[in-house]
Amino acid sequence: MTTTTPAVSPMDLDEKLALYRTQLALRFFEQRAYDMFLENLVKGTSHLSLGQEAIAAGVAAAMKPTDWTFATYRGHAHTLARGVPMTPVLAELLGRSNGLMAGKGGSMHLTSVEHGVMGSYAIIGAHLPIACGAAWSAQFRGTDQVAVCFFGDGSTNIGAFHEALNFAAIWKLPVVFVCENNLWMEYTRTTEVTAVENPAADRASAYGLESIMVDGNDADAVYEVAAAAIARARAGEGPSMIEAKTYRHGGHSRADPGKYRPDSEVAEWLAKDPIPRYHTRLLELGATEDQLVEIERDVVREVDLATEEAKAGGVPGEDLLMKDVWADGGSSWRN
Amino acid sequence: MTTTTPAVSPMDLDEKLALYRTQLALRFFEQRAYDMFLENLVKGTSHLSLGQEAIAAGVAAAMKPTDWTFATYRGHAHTLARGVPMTPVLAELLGRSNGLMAGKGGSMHLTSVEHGVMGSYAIIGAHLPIACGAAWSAQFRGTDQVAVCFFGDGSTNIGAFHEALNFAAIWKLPVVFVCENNLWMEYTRTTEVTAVENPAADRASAYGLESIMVDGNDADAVYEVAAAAIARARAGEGPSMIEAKTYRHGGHSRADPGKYRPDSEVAEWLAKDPIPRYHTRLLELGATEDQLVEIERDVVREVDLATEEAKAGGVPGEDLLMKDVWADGGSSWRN
Amino acid sequence: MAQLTFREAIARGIAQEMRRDESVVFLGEDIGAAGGVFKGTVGLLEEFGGVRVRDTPISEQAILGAAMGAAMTGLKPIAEIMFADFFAVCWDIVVNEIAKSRYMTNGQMTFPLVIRSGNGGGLRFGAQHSQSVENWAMMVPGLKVVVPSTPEDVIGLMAASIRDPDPVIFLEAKALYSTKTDVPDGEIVDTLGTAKVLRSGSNATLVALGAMVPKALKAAEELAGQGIDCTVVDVRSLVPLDTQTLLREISATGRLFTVEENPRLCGWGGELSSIVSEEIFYDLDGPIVRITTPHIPLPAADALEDMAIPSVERIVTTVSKSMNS
Amino acid sequence: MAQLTFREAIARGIAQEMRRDESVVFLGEDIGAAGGVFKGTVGLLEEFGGVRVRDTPISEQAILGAAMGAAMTGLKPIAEIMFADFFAVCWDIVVNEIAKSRYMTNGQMTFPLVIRSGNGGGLRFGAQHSQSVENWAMMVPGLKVVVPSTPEDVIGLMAASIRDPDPVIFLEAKALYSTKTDVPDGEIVDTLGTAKVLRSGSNATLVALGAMVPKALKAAEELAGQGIDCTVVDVRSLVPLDTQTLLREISATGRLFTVEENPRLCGWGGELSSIVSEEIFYDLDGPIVRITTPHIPLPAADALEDMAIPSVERIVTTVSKSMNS
Ligand SMILES: Cc1ncc(C[n+]2csc(CCOP(=O)(O)OP(=O)(O)O)c2C)c(N)n1
Ligand SMILES: Cc1ncc(C[n+]2csc(CCOP(=O)(O)OP(=O)(O)O)c2C)c(N)n1
Ligand SMILES: [Mg+2]
Ligand SMILES: [Mg+2]
Repeated sequence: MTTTTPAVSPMDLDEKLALYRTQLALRFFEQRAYDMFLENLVKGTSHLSLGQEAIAAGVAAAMKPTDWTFATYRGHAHTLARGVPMTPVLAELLGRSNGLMAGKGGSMHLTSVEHGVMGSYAIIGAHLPIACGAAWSAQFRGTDQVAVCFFGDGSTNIGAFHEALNFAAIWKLPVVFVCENNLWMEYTRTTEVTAVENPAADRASAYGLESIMVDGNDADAVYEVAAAAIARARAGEGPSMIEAKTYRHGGHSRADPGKYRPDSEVAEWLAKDPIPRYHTRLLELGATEDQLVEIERDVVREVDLATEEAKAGGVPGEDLLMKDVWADGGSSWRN
Repeated sequence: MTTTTPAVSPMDLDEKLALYRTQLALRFFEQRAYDMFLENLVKGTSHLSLGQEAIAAGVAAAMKPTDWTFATYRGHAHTLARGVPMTPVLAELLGRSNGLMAGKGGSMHLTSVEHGVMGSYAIIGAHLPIACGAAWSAQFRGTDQVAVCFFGDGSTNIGAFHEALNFAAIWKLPVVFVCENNLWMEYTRTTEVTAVENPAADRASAYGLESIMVDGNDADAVYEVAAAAIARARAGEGPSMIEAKTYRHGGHSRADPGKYRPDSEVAEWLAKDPIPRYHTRLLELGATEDQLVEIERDVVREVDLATEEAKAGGVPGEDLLMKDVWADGGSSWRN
Repeated sequence: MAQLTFREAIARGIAQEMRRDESVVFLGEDIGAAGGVFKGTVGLLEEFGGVRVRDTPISEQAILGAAMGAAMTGLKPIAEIMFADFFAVCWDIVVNEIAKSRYMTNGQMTFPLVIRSGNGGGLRFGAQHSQSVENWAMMVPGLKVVVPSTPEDVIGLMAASIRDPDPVIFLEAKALYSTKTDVPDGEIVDTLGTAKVLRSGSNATLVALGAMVPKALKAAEELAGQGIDCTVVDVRSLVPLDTQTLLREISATGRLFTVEENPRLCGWGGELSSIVSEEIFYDLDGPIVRITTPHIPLPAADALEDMAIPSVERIVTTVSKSMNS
Repeated sequence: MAQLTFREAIARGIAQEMRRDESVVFLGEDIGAAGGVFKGTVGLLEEFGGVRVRDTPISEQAILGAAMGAAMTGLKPIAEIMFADFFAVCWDIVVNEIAKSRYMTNGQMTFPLVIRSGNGGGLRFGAQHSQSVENWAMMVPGLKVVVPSTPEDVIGLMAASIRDPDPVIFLEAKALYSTKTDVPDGEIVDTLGTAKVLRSGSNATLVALGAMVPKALKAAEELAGQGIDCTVVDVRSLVPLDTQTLLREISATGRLFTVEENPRLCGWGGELSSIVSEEIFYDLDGPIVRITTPHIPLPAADALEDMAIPSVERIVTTVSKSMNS
């Protein structure tokens, strides 16, 4: 396990408080989304990142507003962490016309170009090469933008992973790949179907990359490796691949109780929950209980408000159905 | 560069003479095929292995008749090396009804199930997972068959390569992957678009495999690493990946003069031509000039005969056109 | 007789054939211990063990490549592609390798394999997990394409597909997984390439597939109330296509309406329409009308998805409008 | 005016647009120094340099993923997929990602990109390098599909495709690469979604695409000799489909014959047939007949390939037989 020395200055307490707030926001938002699923308000499927918040939050903290995020179907956290407001995200899960994509994308495809969230992709592996394309465009146009691409441990065995990593390396693209290794695919343990122990890090050398592993339940540690990798990318030094070890507290998707996992494993990881851990650290660093309670209250208020606003959204109609297949705004395939 | 100690006994002189004969047969056959292309008798495309014969010949010598070969569009050599007679192969290139597949496959798809040649595949990468499937079947049925899968250096950057290697490793399949690194894709140098120097060997560790490199212009060396890898596969010890360095004397396909390659590089590799080299070695080992000349004459006779027989083949007719889309022998899509 | 859901019928069909034939093996993602993401394969690992029922990595090309290589060397693999949309990541193995290799080798190889997959919409999964891809497969010479619409058909057509020596794409309408009907006990084996006439009428013929079949039946009932008497045919198998039954039933009424879940362009209904207007043109009494999902990606929101996929109401309105014009 | 081959027209069309718009970039395998395996891109690297014209590894998913990511962030990429058969290895990026993302994001993203590819048979390349895949693309909502049949159309439609804000699949018939015609000097820009009436007749309308267009024209000449006077329409663009022109021309003669290089099932001709028999049924005077490659993989041998792909002779025989029956 190699870790690189970050070329970045560490966060000050205010920044860390903000990072705490982000993690809490992701947590509370998804807990609410889960409750609303139980009330049958969230339709279709959804995939929660409960337990994995430190990664989305830590990486986002290291990004500039002009940088790009490429997320997966498990993308609520990555979307919110970039500053996308809660209301349209929640409304999208409810299938309302005030949703982030007016209900047309759903939970698995959250996108907010305005915030640099360049899509959430639900076919394993596809967005890795797509992130390369955005990075190529930044390189070509000479901007300093960096593309950050999140994916899971199980996604390292699909062909597109391999093509994208090689491609990014040879073109020295400003892209940072972040593997969130939560040990499980859907219901299968990734090590059971993967030839190496660390599915991303142990393969970095196949692309001439350094092997970078980080504790994905420590937002500061994530921030540091991400900031270093992003700085390298911005400086024209090419791609990095980070493997962040973590765990999802719940099942794979909304309907999955996750019972295939040993109780002891779940317990072990619940004990490593990134949020209480960060809470403790902040107190050690001199934050006050009051400060933290206030943040918590503030987040709850935000989630409550989003809930109300999302629920108030209308049902999308036929105008939306037939809109925006094409750039002319319409859907006609004929002249 | 790691080479493994072969668990196999070295070849005696007779076996080496046979290996020489195979290399010569591949060489003369393809030279004839090229002549016939110039005469406009070979239609469509074809891809010659001139200069690479030591690999096909050396690996085939290490295989049992019941083992399986999976080849590429550059598969004349691999097909003939398994004992498929020249006439049907040449007739296939001519598009005649006495062709190996009655003209329906062509140069890029040589197949002779009877000889364990389980197809030649013209879409880069596809046959790697397919070879895994044959190996799985051998494992499942408890036979000792091994699947050997050839591919080029440029083919290591496609997704299917990655999926197949991981799959073979986790299921411990009896499959041997042989990368013929002839330095070039079609007209692009592989190292220019590949993140590592040795496109197969440097990636072996990503699949928990040993890195094996061999001089692909030395049939004995190829034989030895192949025999060792095949023995491991047969013993249930799982897959191997061999990278054999070599060079194609001609262009990528029949119409390509290969002018993009520096003269010095071509000259360097012509000097390493596996056939004169093996010729010298045999003399050193006590073979006589007469023996070698006789082998050469014999091969020429075989090629001449195949030429006559292939040319004598008929033009395939509509019965063949509409045959064998389905297992019932027909092509009807309707009842 | 037992009540069986569509999803339970999958496992029963596979189990029936795995019991019968040792060379039938099954591979895919999360099909073993988890019993499949749609719970269509529950109990198979337990009964047949981890050697015959094998979980794979997320490597669809490897899954289908393995199935193909195994099929050409004597096994009869069943491979699962979890959602039919994912065919796109392994399409080469399907269309360029599996479909063509028998022909290219002049019959030297045979590919007795089944690729089963959850197909189509209705579950609000959005554009990448809801599309209906039957026509992707129908378009490719060398593939058989089977789409059952009832639990009993699932078993019988699954058995027929597994026993068939050719590669079969077996598409399971996700919208039907929870439907439940009585299914006879004992072995069920059906025949590929046979359409089923589910209802006989004299005014128009509705031809439907998969999840559209129950909707077409319901629509026919409503149309009967309006005095429009419809034949309903369940295609069941796109390749081989039972043109005998289809042309006979269409000739008989003189009017054809197709009900297709797929987006419009190049759907099976277009193919059927072209066969009809080539072969029984003079039997037609009026336009051939296709009722399809519009030519758009499927939206995720429940309200939008319901508007997109043909509904009973849309079928009724379209047919009655066209019959009365 | 200059004589130009189809393959030269490719490079001229691309160069015309790269000169005009700095954001047009071009990537693919062997497109740079080698000038493309079909020599369709000769001179582009020299003129535009290695930053805008870039050779890639054999990684089709990476090629199209890169094109997509670049398009969504402001570039206008042209990507080459060397042979259209290879779409199968990167089909997910095309159908699930590029085609759907604008819709799924409710219009937040735009994908001004062109994927060009050598399509179809005639060169004896065998089943994995010869298929005609226009219908694979036509079937997918969100893709435009363009198939030129002359050097001039190559330039004009290439320009229109590059300027179009939507993703365009641009299919170049390999069989036409060597054809040569006069082409006007100066900028040529055509319009997507416009079919061309190449010949006006009164008895029947032949509708053809790509490499089938010159064959349909030749056949029409021969048929004229037999007293059958045919209209010939070059579709040119499958999506958008110029149904105005097509329906008008088919109505006018009352008879439709499609000439399709693709294997039969679910071809564009089936779609067109279904549109015709839905919308102008009462204008038809007889069966709609489709002339296609049989529903088989393409064989390699010259004799077999010539039998498989529609020939002038087969077009003539089919039309005259049907018109005289
Ligand atoms: C190509 C493809 N195959 C299969 C799936 C179904 N699928 C969705 S998520 C998932 C597991 C992914 O595991 P991992 O990459 O570890 O991500 P995680 O869900 O743990 O975040 C699978 C198999 C898919 N979406 N795409
Ligand atoms: C998926 C796919 N992409 C591109 C091609 C076109 N192509 C055929 S051979 C070749 C070069 C292959 O290079 P390498 O793997 O080194 O094999 P070699 O030809 O040198 O034996 C390419 C790009 C193809 N057949 N399939
Ligand atoms: Mg995971
Ligand atoms: Mg090579």
